[in-house]
Amino acid sequence: MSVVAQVVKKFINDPETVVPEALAGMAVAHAGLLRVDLENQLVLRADAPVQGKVGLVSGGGSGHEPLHGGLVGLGMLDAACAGAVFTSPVPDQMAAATRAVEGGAGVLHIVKNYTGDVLNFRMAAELAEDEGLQVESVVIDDDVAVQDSLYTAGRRGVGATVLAEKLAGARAEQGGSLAEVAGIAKKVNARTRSFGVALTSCATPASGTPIFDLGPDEIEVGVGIHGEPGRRREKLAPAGEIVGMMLDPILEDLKPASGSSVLAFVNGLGGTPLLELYLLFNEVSKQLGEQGVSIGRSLVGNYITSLEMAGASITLLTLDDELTALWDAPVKTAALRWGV
Amino acid sequence: MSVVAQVVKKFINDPETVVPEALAGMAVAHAGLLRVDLENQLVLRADAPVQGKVGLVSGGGSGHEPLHGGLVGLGMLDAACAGAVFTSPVPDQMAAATRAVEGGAGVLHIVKNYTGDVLNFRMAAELAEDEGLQVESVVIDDDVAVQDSLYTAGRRGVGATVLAEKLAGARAEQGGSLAEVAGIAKKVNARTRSFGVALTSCATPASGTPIFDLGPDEIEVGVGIHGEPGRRREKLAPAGEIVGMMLDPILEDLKPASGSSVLAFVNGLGGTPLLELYLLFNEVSKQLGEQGVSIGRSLVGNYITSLEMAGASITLLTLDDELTALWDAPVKTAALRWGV
Amino acid sequence: MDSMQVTRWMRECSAAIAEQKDYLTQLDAAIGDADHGSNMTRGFAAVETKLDQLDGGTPPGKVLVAAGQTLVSTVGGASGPLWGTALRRAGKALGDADEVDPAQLGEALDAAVAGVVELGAAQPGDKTMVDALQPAVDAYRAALDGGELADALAAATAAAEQGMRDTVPMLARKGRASYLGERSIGHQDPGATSAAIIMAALERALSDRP
Amino acid sequence: MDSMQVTRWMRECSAAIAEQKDYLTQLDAAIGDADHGSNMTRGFAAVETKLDQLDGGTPPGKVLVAAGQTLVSTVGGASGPLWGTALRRAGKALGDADEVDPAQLGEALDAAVAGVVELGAAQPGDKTMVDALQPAVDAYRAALDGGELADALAAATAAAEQGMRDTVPMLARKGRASYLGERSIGHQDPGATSAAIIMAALERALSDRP
Ligand SMILES: Nc1ncnc2c1ncn2[C@@H]1O[C@H](COP(=O)(O)OP(=O)(O)O)[C@@H](O)[C@H]1O
Ligand SMILES: Nc1ncnc2c1ncn2[C@@H]1O[C@H](COP(=O)(O)OP(=O)(O)O)[C@@H](O)[C@H]1O
Ligand SMILES: [Mg+2]
Ligand SMILES: [Mg+2]
Ligand SMILES: [Mg+2]
Ligand SMILES: [Mg+2]
Repeated sequence: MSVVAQVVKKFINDPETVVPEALAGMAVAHAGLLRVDLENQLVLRADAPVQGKVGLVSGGGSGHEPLHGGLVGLGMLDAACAGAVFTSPVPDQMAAATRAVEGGAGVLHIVKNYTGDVLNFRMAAELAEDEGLQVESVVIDDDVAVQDSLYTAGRRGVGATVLAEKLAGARAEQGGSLAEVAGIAKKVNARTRSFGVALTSCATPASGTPIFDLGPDEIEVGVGIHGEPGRRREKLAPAGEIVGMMLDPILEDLKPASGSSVLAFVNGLGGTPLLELYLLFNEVSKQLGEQGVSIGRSLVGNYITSLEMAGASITLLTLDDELTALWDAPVKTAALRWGV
Repeated sequence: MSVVAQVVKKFINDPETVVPEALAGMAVAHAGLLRVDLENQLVLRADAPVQGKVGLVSGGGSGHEPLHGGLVGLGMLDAACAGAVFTSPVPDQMAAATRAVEGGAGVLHIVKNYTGDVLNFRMAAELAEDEGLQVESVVIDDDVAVQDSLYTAGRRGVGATVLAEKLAGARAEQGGSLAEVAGIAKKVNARTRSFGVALTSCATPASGTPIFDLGPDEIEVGVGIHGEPGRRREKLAPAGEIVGMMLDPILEDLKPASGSSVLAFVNGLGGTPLLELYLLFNEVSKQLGEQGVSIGRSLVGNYITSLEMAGASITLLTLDDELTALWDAPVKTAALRWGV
Repeated sequence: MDSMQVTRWMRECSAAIAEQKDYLTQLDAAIGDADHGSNMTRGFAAVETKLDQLDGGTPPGKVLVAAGQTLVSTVGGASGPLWGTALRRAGKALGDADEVDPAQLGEALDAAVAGVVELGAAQPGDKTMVDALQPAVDAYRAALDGGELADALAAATAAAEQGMRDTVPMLARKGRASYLGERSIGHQDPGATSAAIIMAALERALSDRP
Repeated sequence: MDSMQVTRWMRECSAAIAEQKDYLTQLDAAIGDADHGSNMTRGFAAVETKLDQLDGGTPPGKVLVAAGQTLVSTVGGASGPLWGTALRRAGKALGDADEVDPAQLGEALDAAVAGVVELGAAQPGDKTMVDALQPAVDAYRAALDGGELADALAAATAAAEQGMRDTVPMLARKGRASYLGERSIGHQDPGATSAAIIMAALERALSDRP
């Protein structure tokens, strides 16, 4: 893959300080809802720690906004750790977040399945446990573009992360135990599959040039959220065909019973207009209908992004009454809010 | 301005059907909240017409999502008319919307100040009045990048549109009369100023190529929301300087008394990552602080966009107790939601 | 001008604008929002559909009113209401006469420009369609007194094209191009260009060779 | 190896990695996420700051533990925990001896690789740093029995560089590159490349000419 010479212009002052400056902006924009620990690069729920409630901690590299900081608040995360762009945070941050949200009922780490995130969160959990804190970890790996296997790094964690944070967060808000809250996160991961397609690459502030190079009629099929190339390259096709390329592997793996109801989540990777995301959602609903699968709940928008990458991912979660009720439960974060 | 040969890839089936397909997607994604009239390309509040409430109608070309359809719902718009991409809708659509939301208390048209929008809404108002409906129109023109004058088309309507729809919508929900609701929209427009900067152009589905051409180190200063070039071209600069270029003309025109409190709205034009928008917001809050202006309320995100254009606009509204209370009032739309 | 000729005018407009679609859009991309070509093409395609529904005998005035109404209902943007009003006003001026003489046509063209100015408030020199339409109508009337219809139509077309070219150095004061200020200078106005196309279509439609 | 030499090793690593920063990032852009160069540079810059705070007499083992801890706390990503663990394990293996003989250094290098494998579960051939580290450590020990330290270090560096080159045809099974499947073939692994840089730095640090 040749790295393109072309520059991607950005609103920044200094590549080294993008993340802390953005966190400082979040603190002002959402004062009252959030608190920001600039030293540890943490976004914290304003009233953390919530006594008697299981604390939810997630985090990862920056560049996926609103994930994770925009998902901190009542009914969702208690803390988000922000790493450098596309680089997992370090154990010290995660341990500090764990201490900050510990309310006496234990802390759940929601970890996207990337080697860096997994290893750093594992070390953080060891640090916290050495201090006598009770920590459970759930690893999210819903991306069917990656073959799962015991001998590889396994699937990536993508769209299911947003859903697990919402649903486990709702269970925690209801007073669920650490085991129960972790159980919901595992259940969501087990019932969710995702697939992503990119129309363009993206550029980190540090490098300033696109990570990969795509022709004017090419798309990357099976991409993650770090600007990495996908599984294969295809010719640009009508939206209906592209949605087919994404839904087929999801349905093959998820195997929802005909007549079952799903939460359908069309996620923008950052540079795709909402107009196109709704158009894609229309295709998803048509094609699911043909398969006898109905849409019980929906989410459309930019929630787990890859900087300015033009592209989208589709995520399907097979609903049951418990998950539907948890989805409808009140949530009050910068990016997801209802019922309060 | 030379038109670039480069293609912008999009998730579409057919340029001619992008808007109706996206509207169909919205209808599924937000069933219960919205109703869509595909024949007239209208997004309607599910429970429209609300008896005894002033109806709020807005609309314009598509490509600015979530404006206007994503701002339809309790406490905001009753109907949004969608035109072709970047082309004002026609009077027939606006008249149909007016009929559909008329609940006995009259209808307010919120019109962005573009010749096309103004002329089509004027003709629509005449049609509706011929049918005996009571219609008031408020024209929004907050863009200080354009010199205002009696002899020109005047300023463009940009960010203030979102604020006017929220605040006038809240007044209508409280039972305000047509005159009172229109009064709030006029008050918001009078107290709001905006300025936009683009890092890239954008491409309509019909043309597929960027509307203008920018060098790797150039930015367009003073752009609107239709991919049109700005007032002038500048070299790319650090975010702090760019925010200065935007805030200076706004403050010069708005002249907020030192010590006054504003609603600060940093809006993404579509292709700029949220990470950068928060970084810009941080600069806005720092620079306003230096001017003795405090931020009473905040909004950060993509609300009035220009397809996939990379860029941002800053909008300031000088608050008073009435407007602050209307901002905090419950709103339930696809894009803005709180308190319910 | 009779019903058949006015219908031919509208179809000539539709064909010529569809042919110039990309050119009109390119002009609009430079100082506007790159949609004038598709807007006008969409509108006149709808006008042709509308004409198919009218029966042959419909008087010229009624044909123009129907065409104008169709533009208003299908184009949107600035050009929809403006061109729609122009054709409607021209049609109203003709009433329901089955035959229109050159002088009446002149009054209809006058009414058309007056309608555009009334609605859009553009002055000559503002860099709009008015800068092609007004000179065209003036030239038509001037050539007509003493001259033939053919000469008047030729003068109108030539004046419209000259007016179109004259918009290049103008600084736009109306429409989207006005947002560019000084940067609008040096570009030809899209609407003035479609005005020239429409006047040329009129000349072709009324020329004896069908 | 004494305190001064181990410190020199770390500073040689920092300088060499900073110099190769863009190259490492470019390798990572092809099969990863374009951050390996900045990750490692950030980490070893912090290590240098840490070294400045340690007093001269700190035993080699303690220096490596401190360096490893610093990498864990400042790098993030996959390489932070992995390289951090490697240095910490090596340091722990050396205890607090002030002087380390070549055999002890070999055990420390063994412990480093073992730590990486234990944490990351990569097999030889998975296209990771292990494919440069394991052959380097094996070559060091083989060359040492009977041979001189200098020969062992030279053998280790050569083996690391060979192992680095050998990752090119491999299909990645661990780390981000594994997401590319077949498309990971034909690219050199960034982590194996920094491993070769770090082994070469060790040889330079322990060579008599300071
Ligand atoms: N106030 C006005 N009076 C007369 N003509 C105008 C006025 N405003 C705009 N126009 C004409 O409309 C043309 C643009 O039409 P079009 O691109 O279809 O609409 P929009 O500007 O809404 O995209 C301009 O080139 C200009 O000739
Ligand atoms: N499980 C693993 N075991 C050993 N080394 C690994 C493993 N996963 C990744 N690596 C190494 O880490 C390198 C990537 O490091 P880096 O780019 O800094 O982290 P990230 O992949 O999180 O962005 C790879 O080139 C590979 O050599
Ligand atoms: Mg990384
Ligand atoms: Mg337009
Ligand atoms: Mg236009
Ligand atoms: Mg990397």
